Amino acid sequence: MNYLEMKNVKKNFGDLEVIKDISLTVRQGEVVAVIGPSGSGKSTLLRCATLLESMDGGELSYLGEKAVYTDNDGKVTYAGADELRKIRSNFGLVFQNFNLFPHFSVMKNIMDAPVRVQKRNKKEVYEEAKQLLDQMGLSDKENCYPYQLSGGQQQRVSIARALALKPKVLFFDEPTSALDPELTGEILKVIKDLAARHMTMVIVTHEMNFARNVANHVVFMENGVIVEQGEPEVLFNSTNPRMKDFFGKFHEV
Amino acid sequence: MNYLEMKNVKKNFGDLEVIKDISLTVRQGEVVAVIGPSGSGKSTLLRCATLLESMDGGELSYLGEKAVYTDNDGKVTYAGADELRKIRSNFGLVFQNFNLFPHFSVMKNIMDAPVRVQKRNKKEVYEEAKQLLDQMGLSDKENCYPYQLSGGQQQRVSIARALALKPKVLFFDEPTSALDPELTGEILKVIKDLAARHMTMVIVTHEMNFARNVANHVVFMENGVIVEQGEPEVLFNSTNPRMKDFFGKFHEV
Amino acid sequence: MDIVVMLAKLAEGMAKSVGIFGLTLLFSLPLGLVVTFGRMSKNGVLRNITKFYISVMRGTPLMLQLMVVYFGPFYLFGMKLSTSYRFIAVIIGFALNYAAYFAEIYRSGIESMPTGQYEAARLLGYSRIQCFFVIILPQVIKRILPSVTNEVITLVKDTSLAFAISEMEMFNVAKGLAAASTSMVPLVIAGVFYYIFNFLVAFVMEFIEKKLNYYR
Amino acid sequence: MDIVVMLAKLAEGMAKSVGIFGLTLLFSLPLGLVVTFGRMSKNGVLRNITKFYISVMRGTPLMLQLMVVYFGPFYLFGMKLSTSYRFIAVIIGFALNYAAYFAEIYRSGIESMPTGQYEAARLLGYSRIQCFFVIILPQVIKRILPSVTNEVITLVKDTSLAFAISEMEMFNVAKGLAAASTSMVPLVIAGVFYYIFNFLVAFVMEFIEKKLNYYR
Amino acid sequence: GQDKETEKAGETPAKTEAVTEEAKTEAAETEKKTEAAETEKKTEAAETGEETEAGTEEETKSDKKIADKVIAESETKAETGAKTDFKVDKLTVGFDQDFPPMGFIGDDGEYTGFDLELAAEVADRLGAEVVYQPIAWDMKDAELSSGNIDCIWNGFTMTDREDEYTWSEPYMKNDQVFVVRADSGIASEADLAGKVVDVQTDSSAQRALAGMSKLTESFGSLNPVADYNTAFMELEAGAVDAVAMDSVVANYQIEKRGADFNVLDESIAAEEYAIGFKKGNEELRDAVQEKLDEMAADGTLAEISKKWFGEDMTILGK
Ligand SMILES: Nc1ncnc2c1ncn2[C@@H]1O[C@H](COP(=O)(O)OP(=O)(O)OP(=O)(O)O)[C@@H](O)[C@H]1O
Ligand SMILES: Nc1ncnc2c1ncn2[C@@H]1O[C@H](COP(=O)(O)OP(=O)(O)OP(=O)(O)O)[C@@H](O)[C@H]1O
Ligand SMILES: [Mg+2]
Ligand SMILES: [Mg+2]
Repeated sequence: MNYLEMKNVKKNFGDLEVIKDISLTVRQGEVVAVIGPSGSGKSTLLRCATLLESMDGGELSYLGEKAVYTDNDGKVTYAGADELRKIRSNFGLVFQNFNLFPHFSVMKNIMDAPVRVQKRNKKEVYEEAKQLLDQMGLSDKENCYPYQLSGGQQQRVSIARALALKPKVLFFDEPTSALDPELTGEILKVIKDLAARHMTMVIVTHEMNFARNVANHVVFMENGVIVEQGEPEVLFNSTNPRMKDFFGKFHEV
Repeated sequence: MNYLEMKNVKKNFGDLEVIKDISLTVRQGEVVAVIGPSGSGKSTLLRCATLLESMDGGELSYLGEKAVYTDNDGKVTYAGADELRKIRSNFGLVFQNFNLFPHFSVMKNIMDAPVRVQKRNKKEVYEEAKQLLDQMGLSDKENCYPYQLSGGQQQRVSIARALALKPKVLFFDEPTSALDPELTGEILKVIKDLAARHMTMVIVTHEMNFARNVANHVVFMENGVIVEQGEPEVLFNSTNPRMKDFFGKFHEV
Repeated sequence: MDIVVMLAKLAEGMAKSVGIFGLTLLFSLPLGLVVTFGRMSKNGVLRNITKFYISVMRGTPLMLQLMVVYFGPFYLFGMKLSTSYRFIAVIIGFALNYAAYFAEIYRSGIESMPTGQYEAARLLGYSRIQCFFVIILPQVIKRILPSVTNEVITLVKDTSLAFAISEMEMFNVAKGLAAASTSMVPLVIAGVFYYIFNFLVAFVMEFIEKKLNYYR
Repeated sequence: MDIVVMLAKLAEGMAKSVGIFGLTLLFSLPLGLVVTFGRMSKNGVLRNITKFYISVMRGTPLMLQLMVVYFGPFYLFGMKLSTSYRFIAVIIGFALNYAAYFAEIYRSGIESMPTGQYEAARLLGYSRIQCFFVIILPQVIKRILPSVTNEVITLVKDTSLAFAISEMEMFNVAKGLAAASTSMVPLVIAGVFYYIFNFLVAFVMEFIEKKLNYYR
Repeated sequence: GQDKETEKAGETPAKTEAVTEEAKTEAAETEKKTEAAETEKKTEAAETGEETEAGTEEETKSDKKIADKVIAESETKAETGAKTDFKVDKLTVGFDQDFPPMGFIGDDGEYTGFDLELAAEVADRLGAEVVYQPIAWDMKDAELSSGNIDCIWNGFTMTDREDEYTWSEPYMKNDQVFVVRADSGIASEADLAGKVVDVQTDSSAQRALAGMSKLTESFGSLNPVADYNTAFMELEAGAVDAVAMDSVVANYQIEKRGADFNVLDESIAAEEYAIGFKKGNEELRDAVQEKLDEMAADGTLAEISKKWFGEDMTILGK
């Protein structure tokens, strides 16, 4: 089943066309890695998919339900507020700089949205949250505040927070780029675990090796278009000169 | 001639003995590199030598003139204010983070101290400053303000500022660690040039290759003592296990 | 005049001053929030009106504002005033004035919040109102507390301005006592009272600041 | 009352207010620097005295301070006052009060300066005094300008407090006119005057801020 | 009169209330009204805790007396024949608290003073509660016309202000005089040339001086000040050379301060004190005037005057 479908998505910032006609499908259980040079529009694509940025054209749907569509006149229509709310519950996003709520304890960060927004039973949510923290190796941190955690621990809490809402698709925007190499490993391991549990994920990353090892599908973007996409092995051995150049740079560092 | 002589220098911060009985001699025209792990007391040694930090014991002299000495009772005595002022004019220090005066133009940064402090002729100083800027490859920046320069350019201005006072000894405390690799190259080249002109220099650095290639004398510090010192080739091939360990780490990175 | 009588009188004035202080905070703190909403509204007319309101409140002396609030209803609309209106006018005048100051403080706090917090809240499904009151406001309060403290301490002294419309707060009482006893002692005692009042307020604010230090 | 007469009278008051404003700045800005030196002095006694001075100036109403400055010399020391002393007392009171505020602003600015600037200056041979006036102070001024602007704008309105010792500045004139003409027009005009005055001051301060933006 | 009664019961802070004509003629009605007044008094007493049961009782009696007297008078006085009774619950007296001995803070911390004591006695006889409202003197017109106070009773000069207020009969004579320090060597108005003179803003002295441009032009300067206390402090401290003010107040201040001040013999203006009511508020004026006359007749006025000034300085009924 197609969990996420984007069709002919366009996004401009003023005169700057940042996303030019991109189509992308993510199926259930798939792990998609989005790579590409800086400024190519990866983050913007993710922000359009998560409805943080309004689109200037194209279609966006989750599990077959249309969140955005464009009619023949080019008029972009968003679904109603109620429908959007429902659609939003289908996905979660893990930010590059975590964006935990600093005034909430770790536990409250995870529990607040399920309880307050989804109006779920507090006790039940608590049990699940404990399990999630366990899974993230943070069982002893439930009463800590974010400032008391290392960057890697904060990122794991933010993953747990997103998972607590039981999203169908989880997006990551460079989840490790605010971390030093040691902490990076922690997060990549967590994402690998999630992949093993068949979580559907879209990951923007600069970690080529990780993309290669974990993703089922890799998308290479440049200047607002998808240059090439496919299985990792195919892509990483592409003969496209632009891509060879790109990978070359990474090997150098 | 001994430009700098430190004998049995001691420095504590509260209970922490940061410098324990260090003696070091720098001869005219010599380039000394000070290396060692973080926290070993390299910066503190430099700050003692440049009178930024008061010493708790030992002797310090420039060109045979005593700035600090300790009598048999362990009482540390500093030279009088006038004498210290004279001694201070013997050395300059280039800071890790430049410490340029942001409200002065590049030219004023260089000229102000010679004119205001040394009361030298303005025109003459201007000519010399122009020459220094030329030498640093910054002839077109004389009217810029520090914020308009890159880190490497700022560091070169700060070197020129120190040189404008015609010091006998120039100290550097990790002059490149606030710079990215590309800019680091610029500064190391400038220091190499100075070495070629037989400038007497003491350089705290983490750039092992640079220490090896430019210094006549390398000092390896750890825990507030000099573990070993000598010619670079001797030192870098030392059999001391601690040093082997240290160099090993650097090769890894 | 007996010093005890003097102190008792001043204490009465002090009570009035404390009343003005407390009621002003009670009304201006929430009112300031409303003004901030106006100031940050997407509606240009509303935004400009609040902007003007704030600039007038901050650009003219509070004493003048008090007089306008007090006598305005009569001079402008011919309304009869009642005795109890004097104190009400003081509170209205102070609350309107301080709301403007607090509004600007709130705004600076809200604008200093990283957008990431809003975006995270949106992603997690919080409604706009939930997001503001649950996620943003508590953090804003912590951020603006030092500025609020400054303003609150200024308010302690500003209560003395109520004497411009003959409210019998401490400063006015001290003046009257000075006249009756033909000495400066009441003024000096009033000064000490203000000083202590301020000290207590600073102490309380510091306590609140410490309380909020459970997170960073 | 003729509006022209009214305006002429108010303009006179305005001139007085502007005079108080200008002279207060003239004296309090340097005086504040001296107070800062005391506040940051290594001498504990001096430091504590200045600390207390600052807290009293900031902790008690300016109106009270004005009265003490005006009548204090006579009632406390039996000194005979001269007529011209009223205005002098206003200026002394304002300057002493504002010096305390400016001192704290200076101090925050000086303390925010990175030690590297001092160390670089020391290495280059600047004397302590040269270092402070040539290297540190110019940078401090830029840093504190926004806070100074706030304080200066407060001063515009605070000039109205001079009426506490019957100085005929604008607010007092407006009150008198309002009483004589039994209307609120003079008060409103005074409000407009203050508003414009403030506007001009804000404009000038912004200009200075821009001027200092040649470096960062 | 139905709605009027309910208004009273609702405790609206009404100050003056005209009562319908039928009410005045019948004794039974008067009885009822005093009862109403009594219950109201009680509720107010409960609020302020100032008045005792006994006091209320007495007031009720005096209220009856008023009613009787009004009836008697309404027969004799032709011009006021139409309205004879008038009910006051509360008499709010506006005064300048920096103006001893007319109104100021007494040694016990309560407001006191000659005028305030008079006002209290009058209110007492009217069966009304007296409320002392200190005001900023230069705001007295606004306070009066906006209804915050019922009258200005504070050594308030009637002379030259006749048309601006509804006045009671003048009850006291006063001169506007110059007060100087005894050691200043100033003995006459001529000596004031080049000197600095204080005058209270919006005071009658200021008014009087405004018409004497020849004299004022000879001064070094004429300083308006906000209150007499400031003026006296300035005089004492030497900041000014003379204060133009009411002789009644000047004499009291001189005695109280025990300082060496002189009052110049030449008076600026002779004038009379009276009670100022809002223009057109004749009902209240009449009610107050009546009680004052009564007090003049039974010697209360002279008694109070002696208490404050050592002699009877009042002129009412003489
Ligand atoms: N809010 C915005 N307003 C204007 N331009 C924007 C905005 N956000 C992004 N851009 C521009 O859009 C382009 C794509 O930005 P985007 O952040 O999507 O790139 P990216 O691929 O995520 O890069 P990186 O790897 O550096 O994160 C860039 O040129 C950027 O400057
Ligand atoms: N001002 C100070 N007060 C207290 N301790 C200090 C101070 N300055 C330095 N130290 C301590 O002295 C020790 C040596 O510090 P120093 O900065 O000299 O090391 P370093 O060799 O320069 O290290 P790095 O390579 O990280 O710069 C450290 O343990 C440091 O924490
Ligand atoms: Mg990005
Ligand atoms: Mg160091």
